[in-house]
Amino acid sequence: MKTEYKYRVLALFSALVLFSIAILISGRTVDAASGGSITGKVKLNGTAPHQRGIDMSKEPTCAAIHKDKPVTMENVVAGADGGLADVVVYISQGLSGNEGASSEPVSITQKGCQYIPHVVALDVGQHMKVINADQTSHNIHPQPKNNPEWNKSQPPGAPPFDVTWANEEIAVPVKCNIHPWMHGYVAVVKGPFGVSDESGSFKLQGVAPGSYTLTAWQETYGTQTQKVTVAAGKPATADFTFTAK
Amino acid sequence: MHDMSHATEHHAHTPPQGFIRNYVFSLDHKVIGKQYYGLGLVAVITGMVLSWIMRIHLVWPNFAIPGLGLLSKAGAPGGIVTPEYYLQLMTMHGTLMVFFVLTNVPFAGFGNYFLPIQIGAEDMAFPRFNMMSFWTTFVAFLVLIAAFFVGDGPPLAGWTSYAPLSAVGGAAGPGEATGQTLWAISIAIFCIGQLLGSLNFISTTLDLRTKGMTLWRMPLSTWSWFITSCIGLTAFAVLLPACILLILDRTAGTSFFIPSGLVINDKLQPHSGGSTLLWQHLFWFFGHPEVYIAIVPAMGIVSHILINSMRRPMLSHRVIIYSLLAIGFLSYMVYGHHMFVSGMNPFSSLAFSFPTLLITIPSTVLVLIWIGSLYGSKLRITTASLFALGFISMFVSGGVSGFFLAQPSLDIYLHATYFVVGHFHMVMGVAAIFGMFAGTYFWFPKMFGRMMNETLGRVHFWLTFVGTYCIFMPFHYLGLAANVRRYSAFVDDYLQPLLGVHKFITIAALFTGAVQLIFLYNLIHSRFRGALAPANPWEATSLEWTMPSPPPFDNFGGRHPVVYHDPYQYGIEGATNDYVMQDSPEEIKSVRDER
Amino acid sequence: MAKFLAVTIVIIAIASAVPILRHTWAPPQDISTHGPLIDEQMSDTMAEAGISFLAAQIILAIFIWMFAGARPEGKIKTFPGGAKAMVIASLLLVGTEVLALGIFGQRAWASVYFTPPGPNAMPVQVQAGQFAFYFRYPGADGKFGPLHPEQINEGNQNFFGLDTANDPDSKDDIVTAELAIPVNREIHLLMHSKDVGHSFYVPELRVQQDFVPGLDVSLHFTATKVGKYEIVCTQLCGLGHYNMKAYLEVMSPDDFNSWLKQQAALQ
Amino acid sequence: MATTVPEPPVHDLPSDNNRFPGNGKIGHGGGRILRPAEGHLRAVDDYSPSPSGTGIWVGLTAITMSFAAFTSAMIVRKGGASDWRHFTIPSILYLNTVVLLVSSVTLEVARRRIAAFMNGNTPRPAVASKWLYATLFLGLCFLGGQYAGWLQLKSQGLFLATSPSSSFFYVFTAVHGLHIVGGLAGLIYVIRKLHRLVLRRSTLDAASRYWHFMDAVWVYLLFMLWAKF
Repeated sequence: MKTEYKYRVLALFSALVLFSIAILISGRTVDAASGGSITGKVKLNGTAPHQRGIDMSKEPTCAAIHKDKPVTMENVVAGADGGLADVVVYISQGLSGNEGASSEPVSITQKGCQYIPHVVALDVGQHMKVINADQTSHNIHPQPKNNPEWNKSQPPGAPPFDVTWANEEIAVPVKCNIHPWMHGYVAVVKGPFGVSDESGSFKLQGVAPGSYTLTAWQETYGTQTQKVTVAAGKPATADFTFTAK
Repeated sequence: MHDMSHATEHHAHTPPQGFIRNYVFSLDHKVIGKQYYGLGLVAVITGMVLSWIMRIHLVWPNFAIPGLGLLSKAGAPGGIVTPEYYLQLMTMHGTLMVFFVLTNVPFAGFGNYFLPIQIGAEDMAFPRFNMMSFWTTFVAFLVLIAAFFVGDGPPLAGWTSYAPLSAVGGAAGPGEATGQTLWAISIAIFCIGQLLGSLNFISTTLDLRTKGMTLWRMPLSTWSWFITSCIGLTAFAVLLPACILLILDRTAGTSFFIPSGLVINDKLQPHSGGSTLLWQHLFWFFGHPEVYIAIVPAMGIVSHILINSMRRPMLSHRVIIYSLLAIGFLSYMVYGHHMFVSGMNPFSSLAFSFPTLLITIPSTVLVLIWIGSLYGSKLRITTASLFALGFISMFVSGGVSGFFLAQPSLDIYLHATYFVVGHFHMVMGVAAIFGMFAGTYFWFPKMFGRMMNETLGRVHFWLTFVGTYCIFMPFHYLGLAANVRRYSAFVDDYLQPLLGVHKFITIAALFTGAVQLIFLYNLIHSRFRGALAPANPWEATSLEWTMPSPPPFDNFGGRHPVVYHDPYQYGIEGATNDYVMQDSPEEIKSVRDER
Repeated sequence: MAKFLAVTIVIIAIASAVPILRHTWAPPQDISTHGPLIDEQMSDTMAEAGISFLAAQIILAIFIWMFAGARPEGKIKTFPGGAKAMVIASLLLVGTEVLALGIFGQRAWASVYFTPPGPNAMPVQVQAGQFAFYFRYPGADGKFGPLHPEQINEGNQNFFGLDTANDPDSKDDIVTAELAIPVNREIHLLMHSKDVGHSFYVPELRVQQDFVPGLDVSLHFTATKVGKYEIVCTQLCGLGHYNMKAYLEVMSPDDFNSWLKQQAALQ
Repeated sequence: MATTVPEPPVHDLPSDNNRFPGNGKIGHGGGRILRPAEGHLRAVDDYSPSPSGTGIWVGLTAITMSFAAFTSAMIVRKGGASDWRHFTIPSILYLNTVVLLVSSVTLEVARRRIAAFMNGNTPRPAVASKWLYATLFLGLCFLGGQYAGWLQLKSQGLFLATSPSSSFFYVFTAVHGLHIVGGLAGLIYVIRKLHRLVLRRSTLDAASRYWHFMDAVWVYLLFMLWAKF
């Protein structure tokens, strides 16, 4: 009897220790595990508007990279099956407000005188690495409304630098004055977010159970919202369709 | 204005007591002169270090400059200069050099110290204005330097600060926010200081000359300071309003220089109707005379020293003065040659081209008289005279390139290339600095009572003379090959073959800059350890050499010297010495000045 | 010491002149119709300035060599003619030189600025902005559509602020990032700046003209040689100034026409 | 460094003689007035005059240049753009102009009285200071009036940045006002010196020249703002 009691206490204690360690280590992953995710597809109804070609002759090193495949604008990037890329999907209402920023940095790379990716989404306070992979100087010039504006050069070969954003803003236009065609967005959101890929698919992870308003933002077509309810441990789905003007 | 009548009231004949009154807020023109010189020295060292950073960046763009990253994290991350920081350093280099070195040292520095002495006065006409003039300039300097430490760093628009780049504010990119505002404020303050200074110089020259000191009997250095102050009075009086309007455009939303319909970063600017050429006109109305503010005192100083070294007066004292006057007068009529391709009426370009070519005549007269006077002289070689001769050589080299730039048709090709950079660095930068060096080696014994080391001085001269030619001659070649100035990197295909020349220039610049340490050492060492200087070490004639070295507080000990002769009575036949001092009542046979 | 200085000055003077005489760093070959006048003016000026430069430096050196050092027995001599000779010499030498350069030089200037573009000149609009040039061809209708600065949007490649939806003249306008021109045809360049001051400089064309914000400036020239050249900005315009450039392609008329068609398709 | 002991100052005219009424030697004639420099091309033979006489002209030259720059900027700006909107000058400015002109008259009265006293023609300068106070008062009235003019303009919705004409209006009046403040400081200085009986003629002359000049500048500026050319 006595030994049995001893073992039970030990087992309980070990379980407690393990549990606290798990909490300490994984932080919000516990939340995510208990929460669910939202997946879906963004589609474009109709044909995408004509995307003008970009003439990079001013910057021969960049022009050489795109010699075989001419570059066009990326204001509306539609996939073959009508999927719409570069749409930021985020939760605009219903968050508890306790969501911490991910510690994983996102990055924006200047390559071939384009921003890769064209649209970057990240959390308030999340780190963003700015990388110059080109053989030329770029200046990164975001023009936010809710965050401080800055404008910084990055010579070729300079190390990446790190940026964070203090306030939510969807979305901050980013440009390079040296290469005026360069154009991208940084969407600063709070809580889980997803960006659609070429096929239009997106996924928001770590959404705690509850009902939310989901917003999809596209740089040309603006925003769409819909309500979605996430049950514990079960992925919710939400699809968006933008209509070409 | 209410201070004017203080002139004589404050002429106590005992020096003021206490460190602050003696050395900081001193009313003594000699202390103020040294203060200007010291400020110029700080500015020139800063400016030179900036030029090193720029030169290094141009040829080794990936070289991390130690410590620079600490000064500006954004501008030079890890010590690597960004394009905007290059332009910011360039702007600061230009502003520091033009305003705080070329204006301060030969004119305000030496002028303050020696103008009253050379005309036999106890002090300047308005000693309080004089003190205010220096301290305003000092505040202007602090405001400008503060730009290094504000938000997005120092101004970027160049020392000419062309609107609208300089006027639209932070929207135009880094370096156009607080830094540029500080620039405009600093220059406005600087103008006030220079106006007070010029007022003083003119009044002093006209009113405080001692008995017998007619205008024609003033030494050439005094003449040059006097003419410079006349130029400065009118030039800075125009730059000041321009800066006020620029500050208002930047801070109060007015549109003096900002036209309508400007779109910056896809945003339509809220300004309307301003004229960008208006800034250029106002600026260059000041800007070109400013060139002569830098060079005329150097011409005067060099003439003064050369005469002493040649042991004979110039071929003509008066022709030199007339030439200086002509240069001063014409300097206002030529400013448009900076704007040949600016979109100004092409007829105006021709109208400005003619006086520009005309101004070469008095300049040539000066050069010919300097060289012609060497003929048959008994040239004594000292460090001071070496620099004076070097000045002539530099002035000729920098001057002939003026022939090209004075012609609108050639300016189409050469405008804004390194040819221009070479031209003005030689004729206004290096030549004026050679004037300063000559003045320093010549007058140091008088100012500090100790001799400078001649050997070090000569080493300094040789290395500097050859070094500056190595830097600035190739600039002209670059310009001929259409190398555009104010580029932080040379990415254009046609510029690639020129990179070697740039490397050569950078190495020469680093070398020549390092050579200046010899001068600095000589200056500091001689100040404390140099041999004691006699009253008249160079056997010179003008009034500054009639007093002990250094001069007592009230210059002539309360006595008013009486002047009997023209300033340069050298080579007197039959005299025990070959010279007669200005205040010597000795009757002399010949006045060698041909007039 | 003095002799050493004299020798140094002579060496520097000659060394400075050598690259000029050898044309080590010379202007690139001219490709314009007005350029020869400028080049001629340049070489005339170079000759006169060069002679003045060498003469002054060498005479300076000779006098330093000759007269340095105390000559206790010697008397002070005066240059024959004295100051009067100097003044007359400079008036004559420089005056005539200056007048000659001034008067003859105006021909080159006049050919650029005082002659209006011919009636057949091809109009091309160029807009300078931080930090690129963009060019606009009027298209088939020969008319430029109006500009709407408030509609400028570089993200949409609407660099000029054209309203192609509402302005019929703008519909066929062709906007390009490089300047292609037919050879031996006069070009009438209509220049304006979008933001701050810029400049249009093509060394080979012997053309340089500032853009004046708020003003429309025009320029005309004829290129005579097929090839690819660089257009660079020479007026400090901000951080990207050094990289503000575009290419000028001078083409045969046929090549130009097909290039224009190709560009029209890309709009 | 051995400094020589300065010799006692030997002025041909003791500097006290330049002041008035000094030690009570009223009516001592010529020595009290500053002698003009004897032609600028000749040497000053006896002693150096107080340079305020020259200084004020030199200063006025610089001020002239500044205002010339301001007004030519206005002409260029006016001619170069289509956005020039002419506005009616606030009526109080005309009143201010009269006030300023009258102040010149009062100052001139004061100056002549003091000059007459210095020449020994009148026994006491006491009344003169009243005229100086009147000038000071009128000067302050002018500044107040200018401020009222600004308020008037403001109530019409014309601010510094509203239109180029209002920009120039505010700049001109502000810069001129600052110069008037300088003039007032000069007047106060003159009054103080007068009370301490150490006023020098040249100081008074300089102050009054400056004041009259500012009058003229104001009339010129007003004309430039008023004219529709």
